[in-house]
Amino acid sequence: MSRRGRLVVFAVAAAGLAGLLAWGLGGLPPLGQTPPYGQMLITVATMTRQVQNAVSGVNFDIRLADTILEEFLLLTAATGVTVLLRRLDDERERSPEQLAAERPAPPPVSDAVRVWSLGLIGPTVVVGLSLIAHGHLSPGGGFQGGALMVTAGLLGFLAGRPRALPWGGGVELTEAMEGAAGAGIVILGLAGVAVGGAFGQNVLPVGQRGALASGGLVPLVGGAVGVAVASGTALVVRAFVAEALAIRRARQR
Amino acid sequence: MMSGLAYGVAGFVLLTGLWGIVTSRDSIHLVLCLSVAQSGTYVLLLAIGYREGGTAPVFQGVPPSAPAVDPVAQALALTDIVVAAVVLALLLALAVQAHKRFGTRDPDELRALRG
Amino acid sequence: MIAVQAIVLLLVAGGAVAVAATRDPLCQAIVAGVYGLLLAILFVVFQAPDVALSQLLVGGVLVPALVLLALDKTRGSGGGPPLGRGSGGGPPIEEGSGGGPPLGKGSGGGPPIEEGSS
Amino acid sequence: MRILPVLPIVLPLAVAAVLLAGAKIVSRVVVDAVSTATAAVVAVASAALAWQASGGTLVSWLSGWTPIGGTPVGIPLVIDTAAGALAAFAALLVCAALVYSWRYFQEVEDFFHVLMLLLLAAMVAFCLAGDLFTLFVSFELMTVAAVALTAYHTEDRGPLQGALGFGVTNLVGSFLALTGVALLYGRAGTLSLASAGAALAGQPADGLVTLAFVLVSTGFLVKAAVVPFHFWLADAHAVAPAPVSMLLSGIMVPLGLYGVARVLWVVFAEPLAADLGGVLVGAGVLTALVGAVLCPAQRHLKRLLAYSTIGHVGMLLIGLGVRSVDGLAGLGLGVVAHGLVKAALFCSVGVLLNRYGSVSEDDLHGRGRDFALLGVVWAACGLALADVPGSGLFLARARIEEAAAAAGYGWVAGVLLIVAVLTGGAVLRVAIRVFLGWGPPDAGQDPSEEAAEEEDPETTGQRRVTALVMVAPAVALAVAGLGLWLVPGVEAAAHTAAEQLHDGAGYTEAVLTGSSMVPPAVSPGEPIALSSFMLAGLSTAGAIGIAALSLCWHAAPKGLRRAVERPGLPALNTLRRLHSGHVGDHIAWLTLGTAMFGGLLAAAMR
Repeated sequence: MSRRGRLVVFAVAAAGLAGLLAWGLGGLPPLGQTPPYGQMLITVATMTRQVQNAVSGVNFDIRLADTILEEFLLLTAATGVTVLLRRLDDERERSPEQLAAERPAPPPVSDAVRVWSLGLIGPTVVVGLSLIAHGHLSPGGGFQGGALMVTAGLLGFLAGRPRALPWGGGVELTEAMEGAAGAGIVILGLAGVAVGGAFGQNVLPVGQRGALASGGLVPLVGGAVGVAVASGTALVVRAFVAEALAIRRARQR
Repeated sequence: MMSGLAYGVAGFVLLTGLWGIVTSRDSIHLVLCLSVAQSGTYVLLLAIGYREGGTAPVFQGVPPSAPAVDPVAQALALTDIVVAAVVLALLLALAVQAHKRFGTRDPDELRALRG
Repeated sequence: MIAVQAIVLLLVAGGAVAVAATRDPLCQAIVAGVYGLLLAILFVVFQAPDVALSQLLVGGVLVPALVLLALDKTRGSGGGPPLGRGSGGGPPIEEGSGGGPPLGKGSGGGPPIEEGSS
Repeated sequence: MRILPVLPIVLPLAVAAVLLAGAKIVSRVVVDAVSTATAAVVAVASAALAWQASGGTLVSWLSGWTPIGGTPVGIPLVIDTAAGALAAFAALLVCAALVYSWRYFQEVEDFFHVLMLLLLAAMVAFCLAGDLFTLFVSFELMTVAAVALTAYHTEDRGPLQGALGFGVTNLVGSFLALTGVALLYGRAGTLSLASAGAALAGQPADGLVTLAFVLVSTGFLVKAAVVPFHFWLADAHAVAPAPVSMLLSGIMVPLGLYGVARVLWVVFAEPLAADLGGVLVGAGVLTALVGAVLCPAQRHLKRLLAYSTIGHVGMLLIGLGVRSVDGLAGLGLGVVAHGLVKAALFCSVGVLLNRYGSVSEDDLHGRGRDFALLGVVWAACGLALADVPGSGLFLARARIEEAAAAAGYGWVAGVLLIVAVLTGGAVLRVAIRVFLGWGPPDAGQDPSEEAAEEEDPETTGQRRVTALVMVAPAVALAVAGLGLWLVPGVEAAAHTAAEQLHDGAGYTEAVLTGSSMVPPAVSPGEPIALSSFMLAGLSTAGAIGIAALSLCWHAAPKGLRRAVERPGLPALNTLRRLHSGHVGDHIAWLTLGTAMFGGLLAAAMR
């Protein structure tokens, strides 16, 4: 279709869909009333499982299956991005040294950026670890903590420290961590089967709500998710910067 | 009134993302429009789970019996956000590789397949 | 509270239009970062701190960073022959000439990636 | 055995994770063996589940959260015969594809196996999930794994464009589906399929329920490539590596229909009982015709097969649209028979590509003369697609026809005949031209449009030696597809599966109260009517005729050719031009299709 034809088709379609959406969304209960399922899960998460953060209780225990699939979605994408951005034979003909010689040198990183970035890495990592560890107690958890760890890696990259992102043998190590975290979540789930229960069933004492060791498996699943998110995202970012990193290292040599 | 606004914004964001995709002239722009379309679903989920006068579903110093917004809708939105990031990364990689092979990011110029 | 919610909702709607309507991907990456932050604010207003935190990291940091990296890898369109098979059999040149100014600091918080392109 | 219900999902996930972590340190043989064995175990476990479920639906509550006071807390896996059998079939095809890839990619990286196992886990999870959001997440996992596999050959252009269109279209579909899920959550206040169905029962459908159904099923119908959501399919299936195309066409596309069937009967059966009208049948007829007409117009073999898949999806959707147990039984048989035959065909295309370095019918003309075995496979599959009496697809078509006639759509028999004649004829034409070398070497229809594609042989070196493990799956799949009817009990099993899939109330009962009913004893299927045999004979003869006609068309009288081509070719070319491979077009059509689907349902409710 021509650009115009496409727009005309879409305009007609979007008008129709907008009408349908108005018709359907109008049937929702007014804003401010919540579905009863959520209220029930608050009770289940906080009373039965002694998890202070009900969202973590839902994600890492009651609806664990969704989270497992989602972690493997991340693993799939990390694998997929690695496959898509791998260097192919026709690109390997020229070494990073050649490429470095051909290209203009990058502008130098200013000292202010360097210092600030390096200075922020430490606190970022600490906060990330803390988010992972306290996911069952306060807002945060494996997702947020894992993503924050990768942000620390990006800061290091910004400061001209490419080793903040996985490199060389570190890539395989990160892949191993990603695989181990994925397998770890499945093993945590299988613990329930081992004691004669269902997959994902809690096998640990739930403790007292608010304590660090509470919520049964929830903190452990959160930790595994944190490792999976951090290593998976790091692999994705690394795939995007691999070439630039190779050239930068060649230049430094 | 507020209901209409919240649900309406969710639908509007979804359609806006679709409009961006349809009219896009750049595959990276297109991928970002896709994530805009997806963000409509977060807004809808959180609007459905919102409770008037409720606290966040984190019971730090708040008794669990206190009225709170829906943790399930939030858990779903959280998963949805991770899905969105994952999908964005994969499609960006495709766009980068397609640029390498076609020499352009314009979808109008991707002409390997037709008929 | 209601007024705040309404304002943020309208800002999000406007932000979505801005992201879709910004045709230059470099500007769009920055607008998308802002839109990500607006969504995070919306989630705070809707009492969803967990979601807001992830949105802050994903929408405000990871997405713009990935887009900037992707842009960096695809700069200089038209600068050289594409690598695709059947494109005339020239040597696989990675086009590194044309592209805009190098992405450096100040271009929206992206990492200062070097090298012309590819 | 409490592990059994989760085993088909978590085993491939765990093996994929371990392979990602440690595949670099073991040899390729080990990776091949482990992943193939995993798929085989999943197939056996799923089949065992299906067998158990034929005595009553199995429900397994993950994390041990059983319902409290009849309200679901956690996520159930719900296994009835249809779910288990589809999962087993998916695993079987993955197993065949993995055996085939032992020798297919010479320099395959372990990532291929990881992605294949993740795709398998996603498909199985999609079959077994009893929760709306879990359906969505497994649907996304399926899409992401399949997109990455489609683009596996990143050095070619086609795979990148095909994967981009595939990814964007399917993801937009899944966002629409998620919007529908959110609407249901807002109305029914639950995410489990069973209790959502219970909550919606007893009220007439209003705007919200109708829109929720439209959005959720649009998401699934995009995966199923129903017109006008189908534009991505031919591009993706034509460029994916052959073992991946086997799965995409063989099982992933029909899974979209399974998703629609599941939500239709469990969640929306009551509110939408009367209103669905002919919308689904109409969409099925349109899909069948578009696929059937475009199939013979192709010269790129994988693209030809992809359009034939669209044609057959149309047939299967008709079986779903008549909304009877018999129609569903025909649908189930059709999914298996079509999946086997199509996988065999994609497998053979891969062998051709490996041996002769091309997948263009014109390039391959006459070059297959020294490979009679593959020619026989190809011809047999062509006959199977033409519904030769006694084949699996014949049985499926006969049952769908009967069900359609019972629902007042007797005329769809004509549509199904067209599908069989055109798709079977196209495949037979290829068999004759490639393996016998008859007919003119260049069929001469607009070669310009096809020439753009080149493809990598995917293997290098020793061309002429075709490994046995590459041909064996093709032969086995073709034999299975043709002989499906002869398998004792297959019809009874299909009926049990259809009965359970159709019994939404029984599903809800099993999930919410834990008491699963034994499905009624299946009446031994009525013998297939003589008229069906005659129709099948007609379609087989027609397919052979079409193949013959296209071979000697160049020698036909000029007047006749002009009389046919003058009105025919421009129409065909217009239809082909609509398939522009442009992502923006895909999404514009998708939006239009959604709006029309909703508009038609709204109109039917008046």
